[in-house]
Amino acid sequence: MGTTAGRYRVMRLSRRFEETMHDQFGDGQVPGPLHLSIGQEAVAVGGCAGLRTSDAVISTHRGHHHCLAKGARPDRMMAELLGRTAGYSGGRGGSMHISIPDIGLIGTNGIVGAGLPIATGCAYGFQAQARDDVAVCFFGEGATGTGAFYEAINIAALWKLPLVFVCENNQIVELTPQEVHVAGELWRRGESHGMPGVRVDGNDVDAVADAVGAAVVRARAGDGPTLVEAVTYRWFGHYAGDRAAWRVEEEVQQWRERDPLIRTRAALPAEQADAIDEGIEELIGSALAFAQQSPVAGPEAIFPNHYASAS
Amino acid sequence: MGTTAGRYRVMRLSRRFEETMHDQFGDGQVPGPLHLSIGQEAVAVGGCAGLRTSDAVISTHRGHHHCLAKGARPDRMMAELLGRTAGYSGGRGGSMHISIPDIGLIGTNGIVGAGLPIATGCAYGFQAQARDDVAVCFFGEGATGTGAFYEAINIAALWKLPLVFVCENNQIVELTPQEVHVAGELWRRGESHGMPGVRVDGNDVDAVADAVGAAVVRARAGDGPTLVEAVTYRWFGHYAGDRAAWRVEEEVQQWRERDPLIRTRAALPAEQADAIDEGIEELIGSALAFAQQSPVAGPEAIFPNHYASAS
Amino acid sequence: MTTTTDVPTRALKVWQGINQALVEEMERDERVVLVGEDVGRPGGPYGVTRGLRDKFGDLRVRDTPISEQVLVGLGVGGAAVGLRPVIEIMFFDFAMIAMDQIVNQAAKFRYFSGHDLPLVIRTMAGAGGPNGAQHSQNFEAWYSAVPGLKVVMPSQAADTKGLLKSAIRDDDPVLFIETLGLYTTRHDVPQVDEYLVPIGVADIKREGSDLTVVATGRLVDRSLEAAAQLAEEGISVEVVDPRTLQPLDTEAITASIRKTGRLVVAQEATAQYSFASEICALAVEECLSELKAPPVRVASPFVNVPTPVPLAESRAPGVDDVVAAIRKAMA
Amino acid sequence: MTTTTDVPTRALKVWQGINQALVEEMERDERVVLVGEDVGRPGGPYGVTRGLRDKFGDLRVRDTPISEQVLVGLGVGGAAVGLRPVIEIMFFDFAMIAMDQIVNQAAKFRYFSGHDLPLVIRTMAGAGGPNGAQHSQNFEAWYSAVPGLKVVMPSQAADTKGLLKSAIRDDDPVLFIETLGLYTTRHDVPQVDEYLVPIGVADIKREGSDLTVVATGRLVDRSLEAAAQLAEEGISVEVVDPRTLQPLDTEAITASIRKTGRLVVAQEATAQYSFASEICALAVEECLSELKAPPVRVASPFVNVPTPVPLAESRAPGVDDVVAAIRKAMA
Ligand SMILES: Cc1ncc(C[n+]2csc(CCOP(=O)(O)OP(=O)(O)O)c2C)c(N)n1
Ligand SMILES: Cc1ncc(C[n+]2csc(CCOP(=O)(O)OP(=O)(O)O)c2C)c(N)n1
Ligand SMILES: [Mg+2]
Ligand SMILES: [Mg+2]
Repeated sequence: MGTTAGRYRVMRLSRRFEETMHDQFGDGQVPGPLHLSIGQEAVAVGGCAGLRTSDAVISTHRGHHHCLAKGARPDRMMAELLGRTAGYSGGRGGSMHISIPDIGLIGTNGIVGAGLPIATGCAYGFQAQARDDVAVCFFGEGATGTGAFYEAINIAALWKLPLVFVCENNQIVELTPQEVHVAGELWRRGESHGMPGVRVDGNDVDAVADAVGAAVVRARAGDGPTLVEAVTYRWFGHYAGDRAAWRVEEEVQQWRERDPLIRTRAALPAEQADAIDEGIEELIGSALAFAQQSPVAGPEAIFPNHYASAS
Repeated sequence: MGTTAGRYRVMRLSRRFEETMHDQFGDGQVPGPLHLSIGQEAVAVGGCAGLRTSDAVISTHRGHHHCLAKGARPDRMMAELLGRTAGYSGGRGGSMHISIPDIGLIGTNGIVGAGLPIATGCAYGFQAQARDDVAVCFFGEGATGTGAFYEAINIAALWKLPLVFVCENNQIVELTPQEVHVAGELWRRGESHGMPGVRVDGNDVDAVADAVGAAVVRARAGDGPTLVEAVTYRWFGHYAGDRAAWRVEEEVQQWRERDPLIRTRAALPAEQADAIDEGIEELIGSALAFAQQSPVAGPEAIFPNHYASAS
Repeated sequence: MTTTTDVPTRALKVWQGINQALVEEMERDERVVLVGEDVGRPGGPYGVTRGLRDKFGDLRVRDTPISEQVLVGLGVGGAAVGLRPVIEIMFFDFAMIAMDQIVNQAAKFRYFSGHDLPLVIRTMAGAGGPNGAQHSQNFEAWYSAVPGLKVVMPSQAADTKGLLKSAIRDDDPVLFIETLGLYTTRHDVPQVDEYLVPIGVADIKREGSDLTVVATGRLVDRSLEAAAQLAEEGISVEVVDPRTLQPLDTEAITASIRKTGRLVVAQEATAQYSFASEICALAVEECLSELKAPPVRVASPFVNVPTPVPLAESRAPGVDDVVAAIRKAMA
Repeated sequence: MTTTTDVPTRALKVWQGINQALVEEMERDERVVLVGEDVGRPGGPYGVTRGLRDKFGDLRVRDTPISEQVLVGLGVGGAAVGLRPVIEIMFFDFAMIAMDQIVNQAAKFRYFSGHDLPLVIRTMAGAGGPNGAQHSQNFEAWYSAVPGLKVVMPSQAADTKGLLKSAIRDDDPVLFIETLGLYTTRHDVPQVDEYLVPIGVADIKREGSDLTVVATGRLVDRSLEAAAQLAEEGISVEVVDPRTLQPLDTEAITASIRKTGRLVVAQEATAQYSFASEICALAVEECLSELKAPPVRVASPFVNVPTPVPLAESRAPGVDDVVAAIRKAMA
């Protein structure tokens, strides 16, 4: 994803993936919660631009874009969201429990803040095994209310862990605005721990890629963690079905105009962009077909995979 | 405790209280753990100098000095530490569980970091009741490893709570030095939340009183919380009985020379200081006698006070 | 059975019972405050607290950051200085994050200080929505094992309202477990000025003579339905709702078991190391000679809660499971 | 009974068994790391991990800040990327602070990913020092109710060593509960190259025919002593140590209960909603017709653990309490 085309491609994939799932949700086909990241794609795609498969990404309850940017298969993701046996968790987990360690996608998570200790563990694991891999931890600004965040930055700074903290500030925390949750400036919260911090435009995929990329290089070199605040906006409600009626429509409209996809697309020759879009439509179409052809997970799907021996 | 004499008196009381308990420990008379704060008295005494009874103090596992500075009776404290029924908890709690809400001493605590959420609650309680009381939360630098600390400063800053955070940095955390625990500079950890921070010489009772006092005035006026780092030193091991053999003797010696009591005593006319010392000896003597005359708490002491109805 | 025959009643959804209790107690006593994530402006993720912020202002109905440890700390410290806080932990699963504050701080406060700690922690347990393995768990037995804590887990709307009011008036910390799967279920609620249900008292929801079902949460209504079905076959089932798990009304429960000689325990939690285990232990310790058949636990299988509602519902015990257990115990 | 007759043994203190297991496994497999508060330079607050940092360096034996949530997270994340971490939570009580990481993260990892999570969380439970109400609790039943987690609670030194080695080799998260009150107790430990005790298998510590005592932690040795005393009166007591609480060896336990027809469960935890409840429930569900008398729970009273050692010891059940319970069940 070093090229503009590559970045646009994954953003477009994420966008169309979620729009498709949103439609499916409307049709009653998504048996779990659906937290849309539409509008925030640049954070995930820019954040993963400098990563390789063996690096780790730790995601949140709102994580489709992170998963796809780290290389998850859209067909199996769709199957999971639609509750099908071909899904990454056999259809029983839904979007908050996607975990694909083989591609370095440690997991989405239903517990706000819980990814931060785990990310610290991944980074420690790399360090202890003398691997030059890096962990990138995505989290919302709401997660900065949890103590886990600070325990993580303190240890990461102390141990110079290969870890990049990417705070995806979409300015909304479930049903209340950021102001209810965050005192002061987020990007500065590592400073007093001796950790560099930076704020970037989270709707500019190249800016995110540059900032996180530099932090990744630094981390890989053994120079420790960085905190990146990417400022963006959530277009939809907390979950599909939440109308977020309390929001000011003009604000939403302003941010829609700052759509990260439009920007990036504009930097491409129109033909190339069209070709990408077409390719994505095909991919989405066949992914949906794959998912829909997979059987709905039945009651027996809840039993396996509790213990190694019984798996 | 606005005067030098008053401050010296309480520091002396705390010092002699602990020395006496340390002797009793040596004689096998203290049936619980004993975490000595000797060398750190100025933090507690300076920290409580601007407080009134209705203000709240939240303490730690190492809290004798906080308790005495907030007005706890040395005789009942001793009784508690000696496991006697006249103790504040009937002799069953020991020094990590002293809680005297009537004088605003909310409690010492066996769980590192656990006082911080409670202190936030006290401050919220004052605010919600429109009382102009203030909470002062003492905690060790070790507690800055816990997430609870940051949850607390975030909410305190957001809500402008009447709360002063006093980090008693004695440079040692149980059995490992501060460097194992703290990345960067402690006093700056509130900055990014918009909270003022200040570092003071924790062995200078007037400096502590000035810094915390200013923060208390600010908090009482409704202008929100402050973080104060008071740099001091723990003369003894983690608990009585721990020889702390791994410490560099010269370092301990240097700090003993910076004894906060010597400084403050030197600022008093010798006669006045001698008179204070004598008064304290008497107080300690009668407190010990009081404690020793109280019956040892027997097995039945463990039963009361679990529920209101059964108390 | 709570006799409500003389009093006018109104059918309320369980969530409405909660909302009414909060409004009434906050009107009665200004020391009562409500603190939690999204409880204020949004009125709670399931709308349970709607209207409260407008009524009582944002100092008494307070939206917090995602800081569960401090959330409970706000209750502990607030109660220590004179408030009577009601703290909402959105999902019961999240209470784990604040467990030190609940178990080591709130529950032990009186033991050391001798002082009241009037604190209610409300939370929402169990499956019932497409929330998945980290938002649907039933760990009521954990908290019921803690000296100093009271644990209330009502099922029907009237009990929910009356017990929440009692919990708010109680001088000890009370964990008040609401059942998500019941929020929109309706039951009759007496319309009296002061409808209080005492903590620590079980309720016989249906009298019977052949077998006792002790049930909690969603399994109360399901057990009542099972009892109704089996009545047609001439099997007389008594349904006991303990309503409070700590302190447990052991007398009412053992009296029923002694009377019927047969026991089924029905709950949404998994069976091992659970509420149902405790009731079985009580039965065998206290009523061995009266037991005519082995007790049967009706519980969820020992697996995680899946996200899709149909799967989650297939995991939770239903009316049929209760019926089958009763038949087994009657055999 | 583990037959150790053919193998040379050495009397080791329980803590030495732990230390040996750690050394052996860290020598065998360099993916094994030890992480915790004061585990390194100081060798642990009770000296259990002494010598390890010098042997294995400070990347593999790592002192951490007081950050229990991240501590367990280091284990979860570390295991997810190839380590086999052993995490030390100093006192069992502190595990509450990390409970979300244990229950919602570690225990559910395989359920969603299908991947191994070889993680051991070692901790120290119970009274035994002057540590008080927040450092002495026995909440093993809580964790035993969690699908995806294994819970091991050994008593004697040999089991402790052999089970810790097995736990480290296990591909699931294991909560390994050590008993503070046993650290300096000596037992014979077989001196063989690979001394492994399997997880999930109970051990008959003493055979008998009149009554079964199922005991954990400090109550194992105390029950053995009670059994020895009563043997002089002709009462033949069988002592079963489950060693693992999840998965529980229900077959071994019910077989013993069926054989003797009488049951005492002895533990340091309080009785309600505990391990003992589960064993009583198992007994009545599976062995009702064989039960000759009501089972008796020997447990601590439902009160906090006081700080002074004599009071804490008066609270914990002793040999006399086990003897009295056996007599009661034999009456
Ligand atoms: C510990 C915890 N508390 C509360 C919740 C409920 N909850 C789910 S998402 C959410 C808001 C998260 O906001 P943010 O971190 O900003 O992420 P965003 O939804 O904006 O992407 C909350 C409060 C939770 N899942 N976990
Ligand atoms: C949550 C928790 N983790 C670990 C401990 C064990 N412990 C007791 S005191 C202590 C060190 C505290 O250091 P600091 O906060 O600097 O206070 P000091 O002892 O120096 O006064 C530790 C780790 C504890 N009591 N609580
Ligand atoms: Mg957000
Ligand atoms: Mg310290």
